[in-house]
Amino acid sequence: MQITLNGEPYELEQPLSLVALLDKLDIDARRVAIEHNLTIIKRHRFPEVVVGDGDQVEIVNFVGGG
Amino acid sequence: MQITLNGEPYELEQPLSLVALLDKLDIDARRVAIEHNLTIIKRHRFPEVVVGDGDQVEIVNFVGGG
Amino acid sequence: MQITLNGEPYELEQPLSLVALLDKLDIDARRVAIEHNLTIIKRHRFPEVVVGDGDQVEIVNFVGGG
Amino acid sequence: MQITLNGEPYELEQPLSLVALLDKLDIDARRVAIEHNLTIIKRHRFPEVVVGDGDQVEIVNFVGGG
Amino acid sequence: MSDTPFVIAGRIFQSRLIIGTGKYPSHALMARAHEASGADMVTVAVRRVNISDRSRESLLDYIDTSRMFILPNTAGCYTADEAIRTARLGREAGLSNWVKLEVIGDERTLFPDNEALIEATQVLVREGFVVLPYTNDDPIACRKLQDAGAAAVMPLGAPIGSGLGIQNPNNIRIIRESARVPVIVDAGVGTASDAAIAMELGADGVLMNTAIAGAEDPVAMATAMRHAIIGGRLAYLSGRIPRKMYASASSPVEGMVGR
Amino acid sequence: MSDTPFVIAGRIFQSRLIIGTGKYPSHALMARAHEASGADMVTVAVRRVNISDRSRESLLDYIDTSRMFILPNTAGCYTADEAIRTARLGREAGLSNWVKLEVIGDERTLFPDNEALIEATQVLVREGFVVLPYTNDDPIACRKLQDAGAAAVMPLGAPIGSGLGIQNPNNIRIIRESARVPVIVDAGVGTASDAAIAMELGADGVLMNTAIAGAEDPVAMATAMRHAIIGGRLAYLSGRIPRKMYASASSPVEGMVGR
Amino acid sequence: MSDTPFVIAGRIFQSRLIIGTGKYPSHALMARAHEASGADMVTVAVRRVNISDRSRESLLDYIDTSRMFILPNTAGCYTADEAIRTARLGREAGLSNWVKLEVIGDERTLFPDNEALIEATQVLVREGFVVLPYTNDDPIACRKLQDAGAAAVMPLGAPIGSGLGIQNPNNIRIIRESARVPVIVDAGVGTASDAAIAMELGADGVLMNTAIAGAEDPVAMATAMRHAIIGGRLAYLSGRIPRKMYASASSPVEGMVGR
Amino acid sequence: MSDTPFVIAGRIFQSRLIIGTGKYPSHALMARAHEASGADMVTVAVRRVNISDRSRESLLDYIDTSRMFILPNTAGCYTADEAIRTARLGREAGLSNWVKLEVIGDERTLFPDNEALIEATQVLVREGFVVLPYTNDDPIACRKLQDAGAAAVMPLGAPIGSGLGIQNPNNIRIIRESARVPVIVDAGVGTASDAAIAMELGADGVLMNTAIAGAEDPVAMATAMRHAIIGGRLAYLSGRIPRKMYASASSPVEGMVGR
Repeated sequence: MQITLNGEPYELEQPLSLVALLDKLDIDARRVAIEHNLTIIKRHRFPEVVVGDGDQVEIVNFVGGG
Repeated sequence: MQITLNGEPYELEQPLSLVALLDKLDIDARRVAIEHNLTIIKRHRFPEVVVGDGDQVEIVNFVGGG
Repeated sequence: MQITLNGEPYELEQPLSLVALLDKLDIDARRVAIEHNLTIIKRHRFPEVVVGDGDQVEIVNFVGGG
Repeated sequence: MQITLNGEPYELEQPLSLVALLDKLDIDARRVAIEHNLTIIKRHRFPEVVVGDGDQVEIVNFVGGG
Repeated sequence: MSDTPFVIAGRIFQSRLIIGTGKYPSHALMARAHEASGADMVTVAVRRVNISDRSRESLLDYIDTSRMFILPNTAGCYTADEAIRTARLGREAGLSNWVKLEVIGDERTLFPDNEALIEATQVLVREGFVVLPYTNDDPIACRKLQDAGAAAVMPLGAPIGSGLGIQNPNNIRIIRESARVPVIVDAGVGTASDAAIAMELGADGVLMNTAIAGAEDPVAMATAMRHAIIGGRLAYLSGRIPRKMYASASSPVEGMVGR
Repeated sequence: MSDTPFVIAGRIFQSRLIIGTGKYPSHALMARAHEASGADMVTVAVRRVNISDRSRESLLDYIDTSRMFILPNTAGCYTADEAIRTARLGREAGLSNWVKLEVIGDERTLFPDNEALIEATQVLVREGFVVLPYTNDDPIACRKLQDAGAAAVMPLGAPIGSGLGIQNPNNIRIIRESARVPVIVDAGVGTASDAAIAMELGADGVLMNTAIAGAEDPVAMATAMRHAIIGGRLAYLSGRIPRKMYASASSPVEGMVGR
Repeated sequence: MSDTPFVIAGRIFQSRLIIGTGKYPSHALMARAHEASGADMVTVAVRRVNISDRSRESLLDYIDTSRMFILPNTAGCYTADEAIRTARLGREAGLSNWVKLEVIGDERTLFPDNEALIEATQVLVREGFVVLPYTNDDPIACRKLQDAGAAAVMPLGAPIGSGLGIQNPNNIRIIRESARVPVIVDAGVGTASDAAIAMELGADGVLMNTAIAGAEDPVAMATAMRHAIIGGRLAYLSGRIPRKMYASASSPVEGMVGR
Repeated sequence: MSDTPFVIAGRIFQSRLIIGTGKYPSHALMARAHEASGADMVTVAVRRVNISDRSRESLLDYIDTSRMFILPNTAGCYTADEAIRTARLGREAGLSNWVKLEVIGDERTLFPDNEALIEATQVLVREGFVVLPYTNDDPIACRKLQDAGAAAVMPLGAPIGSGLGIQNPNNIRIIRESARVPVIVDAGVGTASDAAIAMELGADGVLMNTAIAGAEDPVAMATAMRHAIIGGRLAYLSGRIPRKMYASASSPVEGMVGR
């Protein structure tokens, strides 16, 4: 199955919770915000929200800016 | 009967065409534009458009401006 | 006898040393500079230099300036 | 014999009047000013003033400037 | 030096100077200033006829409409609706469908309300008006006015009547670089050099009223402005020398006597 | 508006623009720029005749001396003696006793050495010269030059050839207020508005070379400068409007429709 | 001299200097510049996590969030929707509901699209955001943003990263006079005096990034800016002397020796 | 950022700000302003003791001479002789051989008479004085003063007490580039940013009196100036960003959400 992650196609063996996805991606959950199919997901809901085939996921964090 | 002419109350004995009104006011029709009850009246229609009791008439012309 | 003190005529009973003059004027010697007949007098010579009739004396100090 | 003409050495067979010199140099006398041994020579004296060995001659004219 | 003609909405103007008709000591003096300025377009305001006092002579008696194009404005309007209504009346009172569109946003600065201005521009363009909007020196607002169909954009140089000159030359330059319609600096000019600077920045024209009407000698100032506009435009086209931090001699450095 | 004539040492000039003859792409182009500028005084440098190469045509072949007054300069001189010597040669080469006096103090800025300048002015005035000294924008130096007999004072606007424009307008204004002789802004002008600003400050004239000769189109820039000088002068005489921090409407505030 | 505290949306800031986190040679150098600046609010951008390369260390590792308040921005957004979406993500990524709202209207100038900016401000304010919009120096746009609920208005001094300084001081002054919320000059500062000038015009604060991050020595420039902001603010509060056209002696004129 | 110490004639000063003692509402307020400024050198004038009224307290009672170096001036002198005479008296009244040398050329502008100034400098240097001459922004005059032995050159930024700020930044920059002695901008500063600009141009120090003494709150303005001098100096040393005509983003352009 395939999702769109930050605008790029990304392969998954099976559906994953956001926590699991972040874990797989080695991303610290406390530093990011996630949009799942255009809906922003509160951090406390990362364990329960599951990403499946065709989903769009945006994972953002803070970078240097003015 | 009374009309509102350029924002001020104005007395008329009887209904008048715009041409007659301008004539009465000693105003050169070629130099003004007229709004009758919020509708702009083309100059060629001044003879046929009649002003009656309670009507609102705006008669404007050009003055110095920047 | 009369001297010119800071541009103004000034009466003296008799010749005076600069020290005596400053004393008479109630001026602290440590804070002023003195020009006697266009010659600047070092402070240590105030006791020995005597002001006589017709002499010109300038006594200056520091005032606010930019 | 040699003169210094505008700062450069210049050979002459024999002494020449300024008129002759200008002629030899193909210079229009009406357009230049001449300094002969640091003395400015009026134009009317060009025929009589003679340049000899070791003399310094400056011939100047107008050029573009601001 | 051949310049491109000054064209707005297909109409060619001989002068790049557009002037007003307000605040002159007298109509007669205004007429002489107009003559001296060389302008062939003047702005006028649309106001109620004074019913009680008909004595006052008409402004138009003092404008040679055979050579002067009349540009009615919507000065004093604070909403799109007011401006649209005034523009329509101006079209009837005059003989053209042109309008200098003003929608004021603030009484003290007389700066434009760009949102309302864009909205009014869209409406009037649809009605067939040739719209020349007075705006501020905002390149984005100018682009939107252009997209809304404005025949030209007229950014201000400084507040109306302030005489402060071009406050933000960089913005005028940027607006000129990106605009596809004529750019006319409207308002803020105080003296001749201000007008020249506007033209040197690339403005296609300058519109002014107070600088001339309010001068001690309006006729002389009108003449001054005529020259400043021509001079500034030519300087813009001539390719000025670059600015240098140090000097460079204008006379030859060689050939000095006695060296 | 009647202006006082532009008079230096009793001689009346039609134009308040004085231009140079240096750095033009060609003599022919220079002649056309001179024509376009309207100037009736031009500056020239005094240099050694090129002995080795007589081919070069003479500058004077391209100056209509019937309408152009020739003002020899002492450009490039770094001492009073050099300048005096050059001035004397210039007098012989030309037909007048006028000189644009330059005594340069520094190669990079070409700023004047005022001490030497004043000294040379005194000597040359005694010799009957009409001296127009190029100085900096120092009111005290200008007063001393005037006291030394200078026929005019010519403060710089910016370094020669820099095109930076008037760097210190306040000084030019002050010099004009206190001088009894004509004040001619010499050097620093880069474009038309710079010249207009100089005139608006009260300068009696402006002298420039590089701004015209170095422009991509010298003839067009010469025309631009002619207009800028006239416009700036008229603006100075016209009594400009005061600068205001806020706006003041140029159209009537009463008589609005629907109020 | 006791100053009023610098308060935005009820939050007190110790420093009137707000700085960015972009374009530094290294995170370590940024941290030292932040320390030197004395600022207690920094802006950050919201961007996609780099999935392929997880090596890059996190910006937040170099910001002492115990003393620095984090202000996420919507830089790079060209529509109200993009900006709103980015603001919401920033709120989740961070710990506050503050946003520096940018809706860019043009790539070359990075000037704001005020219409879209006002619209986005209304939406975000309704959602409980504390909105600090980056706008241009238009008093009318600033008033509308304030009316839309902006917690402060942030007019630009010059284009982002241009270092041109305050291009239109008069507008900043006018905005400050009429605004009821803090006015923060955002963008355009190039050096210390630019920041001082902004404060002397009455700005409540200044936001900058490139002027510090892009300097040869960011830490030293950050220190310079800290002093400039304090100095400029104090000068604004101190009641500066009026400008005079002429001199007035600072030493007594009487009591001269030998007169 | 380590700066070179501020050294004049071998003496190190902690502050690059030098301030005056004239025109304060009271001696007590002056003392507090001095304290706030951080300056360690103050200028004083030399005047006749008031014989008739001995009540007036002495200026020196309000200057902590343990930390403040006293610099007597020759303000008000119009000839070299007057200035030399006053300098000699100042040396006797004080404890040092330093003098701020002024030879005024004109009452209205208080601009220097450079010829007389150079002459007086030569005489006083021969007599062992450390001479700090107040001059105008003329690089040539500054070079001559340096050659005459001046320990520093002090070009004016604008007329004394005018508060106009640096009128000709280009000249100050040029003077700094060519001088081998410290360059101290003396006179003309009106507010903090003026002082910062002077330092950013490369000035080694700034001398001011009226800007502080004449402010509504001299103590606050003195503090403002202390910060402005430090900030301006650091900015000069930090390598400011270049000025650009257009914007350059300070946040990354890639990584936008939803693109």
